[in-house]
Amino acid sequence: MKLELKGITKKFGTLVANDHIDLMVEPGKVHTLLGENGAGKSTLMNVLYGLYQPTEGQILVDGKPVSFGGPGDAMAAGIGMVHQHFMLVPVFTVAENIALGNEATKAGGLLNLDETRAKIRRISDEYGFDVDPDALVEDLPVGVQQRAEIIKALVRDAEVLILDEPTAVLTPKETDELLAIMRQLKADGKAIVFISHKLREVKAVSDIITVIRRGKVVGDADPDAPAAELASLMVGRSVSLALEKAPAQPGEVTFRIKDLTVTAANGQRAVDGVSLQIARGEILAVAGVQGNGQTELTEAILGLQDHVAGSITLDGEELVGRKVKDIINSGVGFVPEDRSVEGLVGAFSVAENLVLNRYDQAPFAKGLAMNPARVAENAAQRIAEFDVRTQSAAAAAGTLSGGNQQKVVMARELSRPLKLFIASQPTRGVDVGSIEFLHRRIVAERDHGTPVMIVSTELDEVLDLADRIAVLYRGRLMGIVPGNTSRDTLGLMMAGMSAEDAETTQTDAAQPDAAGTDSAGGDK
Amino acid sequence: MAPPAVPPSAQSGQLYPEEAGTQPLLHRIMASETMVAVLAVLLSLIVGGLLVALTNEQVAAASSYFFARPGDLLGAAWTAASEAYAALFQGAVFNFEGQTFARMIYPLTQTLTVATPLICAGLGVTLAFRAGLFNIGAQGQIIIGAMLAAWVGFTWQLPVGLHLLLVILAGLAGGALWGSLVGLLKARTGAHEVIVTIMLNYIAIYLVGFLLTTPGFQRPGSSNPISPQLGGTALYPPLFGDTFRLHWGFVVAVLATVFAWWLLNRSTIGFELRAVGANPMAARTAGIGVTKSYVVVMVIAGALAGLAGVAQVAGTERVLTAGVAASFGFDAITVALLGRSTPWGTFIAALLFGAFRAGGVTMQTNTGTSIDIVLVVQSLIVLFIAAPPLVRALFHLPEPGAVSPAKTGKSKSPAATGGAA
Amino acid sequence: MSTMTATVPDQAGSMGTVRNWKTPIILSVLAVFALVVFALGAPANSVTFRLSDPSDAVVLTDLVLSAPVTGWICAVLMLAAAVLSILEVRAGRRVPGWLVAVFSVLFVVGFLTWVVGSARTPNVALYGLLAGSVTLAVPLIFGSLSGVLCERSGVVNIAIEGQLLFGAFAAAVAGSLSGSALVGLLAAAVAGVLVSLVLAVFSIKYIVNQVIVGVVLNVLVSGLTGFLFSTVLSADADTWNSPPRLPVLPIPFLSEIPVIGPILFRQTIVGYLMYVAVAVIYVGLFYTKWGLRTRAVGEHPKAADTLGVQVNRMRFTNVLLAGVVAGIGGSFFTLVSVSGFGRDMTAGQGYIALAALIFGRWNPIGAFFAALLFGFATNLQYVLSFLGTPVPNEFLAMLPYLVTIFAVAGLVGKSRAPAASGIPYIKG
Amino acid sequence: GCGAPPAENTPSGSAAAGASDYLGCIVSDQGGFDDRSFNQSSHEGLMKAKQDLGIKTKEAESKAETDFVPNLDSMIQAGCDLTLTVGFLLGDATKDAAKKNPDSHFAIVDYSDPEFTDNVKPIVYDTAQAAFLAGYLAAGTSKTGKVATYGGAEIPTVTIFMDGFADGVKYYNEKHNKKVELLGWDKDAQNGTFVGNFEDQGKGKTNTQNFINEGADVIMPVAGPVGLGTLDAVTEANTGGKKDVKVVWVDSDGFETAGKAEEYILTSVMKLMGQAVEDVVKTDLAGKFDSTPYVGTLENGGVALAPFHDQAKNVPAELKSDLDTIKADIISGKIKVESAASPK
Ligand SMILES: Nc1ncnc2c1ncn2[C@@H]1O[C@H](COP(=O)(O)OP(=O)(O)OP(=O)(O)O)[C@@H](O)[C@H]1O
Ligand SMILES: Nc1ncnc2c1ncn2[C@@H]1O[C@H](COP(=O)(O)OP(=O)(O)OP(=O)(O)O)[C@@H](O)[C@H]1O
Ligand SMILES: [Mg+2]
Ligand SMILES: [Mg+2]
Repeated sequence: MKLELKGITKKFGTLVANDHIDLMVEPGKVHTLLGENGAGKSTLMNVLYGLYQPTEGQILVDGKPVSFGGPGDAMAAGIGMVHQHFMLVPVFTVAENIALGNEATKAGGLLNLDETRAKIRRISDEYGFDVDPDALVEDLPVGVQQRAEIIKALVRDAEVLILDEPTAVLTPKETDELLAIMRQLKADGKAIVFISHKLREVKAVSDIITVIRRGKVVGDADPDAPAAELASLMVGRSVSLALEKAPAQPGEVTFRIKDLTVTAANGQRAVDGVSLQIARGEILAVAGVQGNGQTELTEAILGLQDHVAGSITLDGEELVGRKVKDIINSGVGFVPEDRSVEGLVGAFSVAENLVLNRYDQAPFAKGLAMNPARVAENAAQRIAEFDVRTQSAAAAAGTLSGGNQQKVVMARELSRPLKLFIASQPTRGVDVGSIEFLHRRIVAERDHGTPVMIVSTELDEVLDLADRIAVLYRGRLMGIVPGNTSRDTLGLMMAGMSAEDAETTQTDAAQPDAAGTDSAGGDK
Repeated sequence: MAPPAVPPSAQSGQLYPEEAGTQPLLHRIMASETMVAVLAVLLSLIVGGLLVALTNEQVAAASSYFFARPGDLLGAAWTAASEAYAALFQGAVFNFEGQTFARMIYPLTQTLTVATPLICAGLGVTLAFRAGLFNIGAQGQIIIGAMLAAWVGFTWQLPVGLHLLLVILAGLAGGALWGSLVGLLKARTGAHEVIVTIMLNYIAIYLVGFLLTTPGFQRPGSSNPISPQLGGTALYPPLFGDTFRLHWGFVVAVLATVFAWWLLNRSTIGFELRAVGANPMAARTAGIGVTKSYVVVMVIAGALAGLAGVAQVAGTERVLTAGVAASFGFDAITVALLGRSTPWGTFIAALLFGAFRAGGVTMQTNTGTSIDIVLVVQSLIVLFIAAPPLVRALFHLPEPGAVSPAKTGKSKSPAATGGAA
Repeated sequence: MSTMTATVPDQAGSMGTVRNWKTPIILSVLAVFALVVFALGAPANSVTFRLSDPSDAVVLTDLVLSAPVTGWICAVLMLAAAVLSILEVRAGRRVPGWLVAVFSVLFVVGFLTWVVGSARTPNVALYGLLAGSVTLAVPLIFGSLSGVLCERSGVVNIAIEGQLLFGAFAAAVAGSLSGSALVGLLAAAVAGVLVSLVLAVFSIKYIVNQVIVGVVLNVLVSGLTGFLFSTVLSADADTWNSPPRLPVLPIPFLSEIPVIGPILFRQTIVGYLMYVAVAVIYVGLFYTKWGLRTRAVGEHPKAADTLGVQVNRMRFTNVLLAGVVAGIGGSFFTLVSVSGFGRDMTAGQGYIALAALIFGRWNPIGAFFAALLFGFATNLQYVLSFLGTPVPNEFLAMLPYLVTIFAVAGLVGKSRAPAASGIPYIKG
Repeated sequence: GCGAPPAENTPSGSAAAGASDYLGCIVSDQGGFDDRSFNQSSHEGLMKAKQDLGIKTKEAESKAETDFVPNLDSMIQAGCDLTLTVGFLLGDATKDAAKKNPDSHFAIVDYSDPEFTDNVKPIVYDTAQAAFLAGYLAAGTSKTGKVATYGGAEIPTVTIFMDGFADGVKYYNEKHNKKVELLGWDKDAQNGTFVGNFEDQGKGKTNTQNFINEGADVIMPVAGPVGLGTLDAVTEANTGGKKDVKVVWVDSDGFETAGKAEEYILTSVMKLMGQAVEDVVKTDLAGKFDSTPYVGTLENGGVALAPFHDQAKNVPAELKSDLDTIKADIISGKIKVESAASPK
């Protein structure tokens, strides 16, 4: 099946997300879309998938113009999509999720899930997915969830498969598996539209690359072109992909975690006997696939977890058992992993968000009374310092773009004297230019003598920032390795191999499945 | 029942202030929120008027010969509706038939009197809303507040000033106690506040019913469930002399509004509870005690409702009965919603409802129009004001700015983000 | 760089603890209470539970229990259950549902025996107590089913009270005018749908906060029916407010089964419809295509949308359907319970239904039993008041409400609503 | 028919024929004028006075206690000659209004207060006397040996019925050496069954079913319209001849006013409020207003037992003559009917 987009324009109010985009997707090819955050990739795909109605333009299937009233029409036309944010109902089983919208029924309108189960098994066998149709989605690791998403498209006989940033949540090994699957699908004659920011993968799997910038197609790129060239095409200027930072000058160790065990809401040990320490002037990066205990680890430090055993000390003082407020006030800066859920109150103004954990302290408050003038003053300074793009300090934080929201959180946490700085996914959803800036701020904080803990699932970021790297797998520490450890070794550790084993076997591809992590503990 | 009932408009600021400036004045007026509010009231009055007309006997009579003399029908309908509303106005704002000036403005003071408990209880509901709690329990909180206040009022003999002060404190404490039960149960066990408040309303009614049959509360020499009258020292003094029922409780209600505004917008407690209401996860991460906030806000909300109870027993009714709360606790919910969960909005909404209530009584006695019509009009107003696009569509008004409806209603509203119940 | 989470929409909900000691604590407290009151404080006499009326076709012998013996047995078993629950939690497991259920039954038996035993006449018609409970629960069950339908599809329904009241009103008026109870029943369903329609249009089309619409609808219906009642219905009650009654349709033989016969098989059409509705909605929700879509739309509307499910249409139809259910429930007031409409005659039952729905964890069967529990507590209060207990009347009257609070706080706690309930779905 | 009376405030239309521009007014309590109870009876009395005497009237229904004072105020503003209020809840409001307006006359049904000024006439009833007769009758006609009563709320105007009823049953037991049992009210403990309001007919029905299940076959609901629920329950129980349950109605003659299930109404304990109200208006119109409380008794006919109507066949002649004797004895004071709630 051949798919053609002609002059697609999509406006949100006054914002032009897609501007006369032309695109041709052919069977047996992997067609990659490349572009920075907010370039309009997902929007284009949502138009193609019938979720959005294009403001202008036409979609042609095998040369015939079609119009999609909704995803139902697109699916009927043979288009399947795996969304950037998974579209799975967490309290449903895999089978229920896959049946949804495409239900087989028995007499009396009763669901016939057996048929769906059979289909799932058939496709699982064909592509080597290992998916239990009767597992609850919320209990599944993200890797498996993603396979369920792919099955969802395949069950509907998709000829064109859209994969919107499918690798963002996968281990390197899982990513490799996915790429293999893509190749197999391609061999079966399916057309694949692939979106990713990870140039390595893009280069590995693409047949065609189209670069989008600010809603417009700026041209095609050769998959064999060097990464730096692709990156500058994306951003429209040359970018330095590496962070320049001086070697660490570790001072005394002020932050210690000893035998930390955190039991999550579902009764599982999310963090299991972790011990580590960070010296002043040093960045420890915690690497691992999402949902391997990083969230619980950082939350336990801040006192957000209820069932914590072991000890966490900062400057010799025990943190376990203390209130969050105490811990914050004792000088712990904390950037949570999901800014819009945990980092910001969307309905609050930017100014209010900038004092979200200091609203009751001088100079912002005296007794019970807050001082709005000081809050506004602080906001003006922080906005200027961190280049937060907002209509005004009084604008609701929820109206800011993701990257700017992130800057607000970082600005809040980095603008007071800290004894420990913890940041999860510090640059998630932030554009390349701002990443540079935020990274420099983090390094500056280190150089100022603060112990820093960075949690990131992005290996690039980990490697850029870390002086030492701790890898978590299923809540356990796989080892702490130097900041210049190879990507492959880290990948193996993230899949559950100890540091020593990983070092020795890093070239061996045939490792046991590493997908079995638990995400339920991580969704806090 | 996930969402806290914070109307999106309560929290978000003006998203597109600059856009207004670029449009012609007339367009701006027609598209403004005030215009929508005015039209919503108008529309509700029209619907209510139609109802009055439709059920009027003269109208029914005239309709039997409609085709012969259609004018009669329309005339009768107009008369029925306009007389009802004239009486409503006369009873709520200004009595142009009054013999003395005092009589002329008497209705307005009545409106303020009725509004007093509505303001206080409405503020309680508003504060709870803002912390993400749907407080249906103002009724029970008023009752318990009134109960304690009345008890202090008729049992103790104390000097002027001190006595009233203690009455007020007792009312605050009673409401706070009843509210805190909700907060504690929610915080400790996660029990849904909607259920708990509904149940506590009933329990409060039976409790006061029981107490009114016991010697401590029952009027001596009477076996009716009614308390002794409160002593003079326990009462709010009249605000404008004995001619009017309006008492200092109204001033207290105004102060309560100022307090609620300050608390919500200028105090650390308000900051905390707004944060908890808008996004409990972020509040927790910022070191704000979410469960503590639930308790705190319910204590304050209950205390405010208790203040409404004080207004009843120490101001308007001067006696405790099982029906002392009338339906103020439930009206308070609508008032808070109409006031968009802001203190001054609640204040104004309470005045409006007070006017309807006060005028409704006059409307009923003067024109025989059932006071229930007031409920209809009130609820329609809230509905229409909550749905500006509907009003605009009905009156062919322009949309404000160039904002598409999809964006204005985008799920970044607190109702969507702060949805942990 | 770009977003990496698989954003699960229920994230905001889970703040729970690992070992939940709440249930064991509550069970232990109640068990000790039972020991002190039901066992140690048991009256010395025996208690008679009558299982059938002397005029019934099948007459069962009375159940005579010794109050102390029963009290002791119940208390000891409850203590055992409490200990078991402690062990379970200590082992890191949840307290199993059956244990709580068994415990509750024991508590009720112990309580009944104690309270009836302490009464002036320690003798009660158990069959009547149960049958009355069901009768009291009927409108609650319909109301909470209406809530289930709405909330499962993502629309909060506070307007149950309004639906019930308008249903009752319409049934009375239409029944009176037509002289047919069935027409009344039909009209009630239509009335329920009308209320639903306003709820749906305002909350789905105009995206007005669903709680606001619900609360206001209740006021609106109360005002409207009250207004019409005083202007039209009372003026000429014979024409407007004397509906015929729905006849009781006993099923031969089955209705003669003692105790459960009258409950299950001696009902009006509304009573039978109630059982049908519970079953159909349960099966529908969990075993049909419609149910799968409904639940998906209530949990993760966007996901459903990407699979071609028309989210808002689904919600719209569900809300309307809920109107049918609640409307029929409303007809119970005027066509079955009593003959004629009275101002605000639903008297807050819609809110109790809301509570039952939450207590029943958004599950039709759960809601059914929650409503029954409420009906039972209410009827027990009536029965106790004339058996002559020393407890003041007002405290007995609090019983159903106290039971509900205890149940919600102790045994249910933080229940999880459908994740998208209350959140409007706006397409991009 | 009293919900929406023709508007009386358009004096331009030719006023009804009548010598007087005397204005008689009435304020209800929350029950409203369609409560099938004392508001309604009082209202009917005033309407009767309007018809018979040609006076003008004005009325105000209260929806909540907060409406009492405004309603009374609007009556005073309207220049009412006599304002009638209904129920104890209006007691304080009436007392204050009377104090402030010494030139207007007031009357209040079912409440009396020593602090009333002498422009207030209380209209009260010693209902226990008539209820005594009903209790005796109920005990005498019960086949199961169990009779029952329940109330709307635990207030004196309700419990006085129940007290009298209880005494009547007791008197029957003493006289005939029987053990007829009364469910729902324990006079000594002053404790019994109440539905908690005067609106919820469903509760009345369920309660009645419970009584029937316990074997009661004569039931007296003292709960205004809630009693209609009792009629429904009794109709259901009696249908098919399974049971033979009867009802004792209260306030008015239920056979005439209840509008259904008349055949099961054994009798009614009547408070003839309409008559009393009309009489008060009449005396006031004649300029002979006095503030001595009117106390309805068996003697002055203010309270009475209604005729048996359809049930007459079920009341043995002996019982009828007993009732006559007892009535005479109560009037003569030979039998003392005492209730804590009796007007003093
Ligand atoms: N529903 C919407 N309403 C308004 N604006 C939107 C909406 N969806 C997307 N946009 C805006 O359109 C632009 C393109 O967004 P889109 O999600 O397509 O970007 P993207 O290229 O997929 O970025 P990323 O790499 O971050 O996924 C952004 O500026 C975004 O804010
Ligand atoms: N609900 C909204 N109301 C007003 N403006 C909005 C809303 N949502 C998004 N915007 C605007 O749309 C633009 C893009 O937002 P979005 O979050 O998609 O940014 P983005 O392109 O992903 O940015 P970044 O690259 O920084 O992550 C921003 O300018 C933002 O202010
Ligand atoms: Mg983005
Ligand atoms: Mg995207």
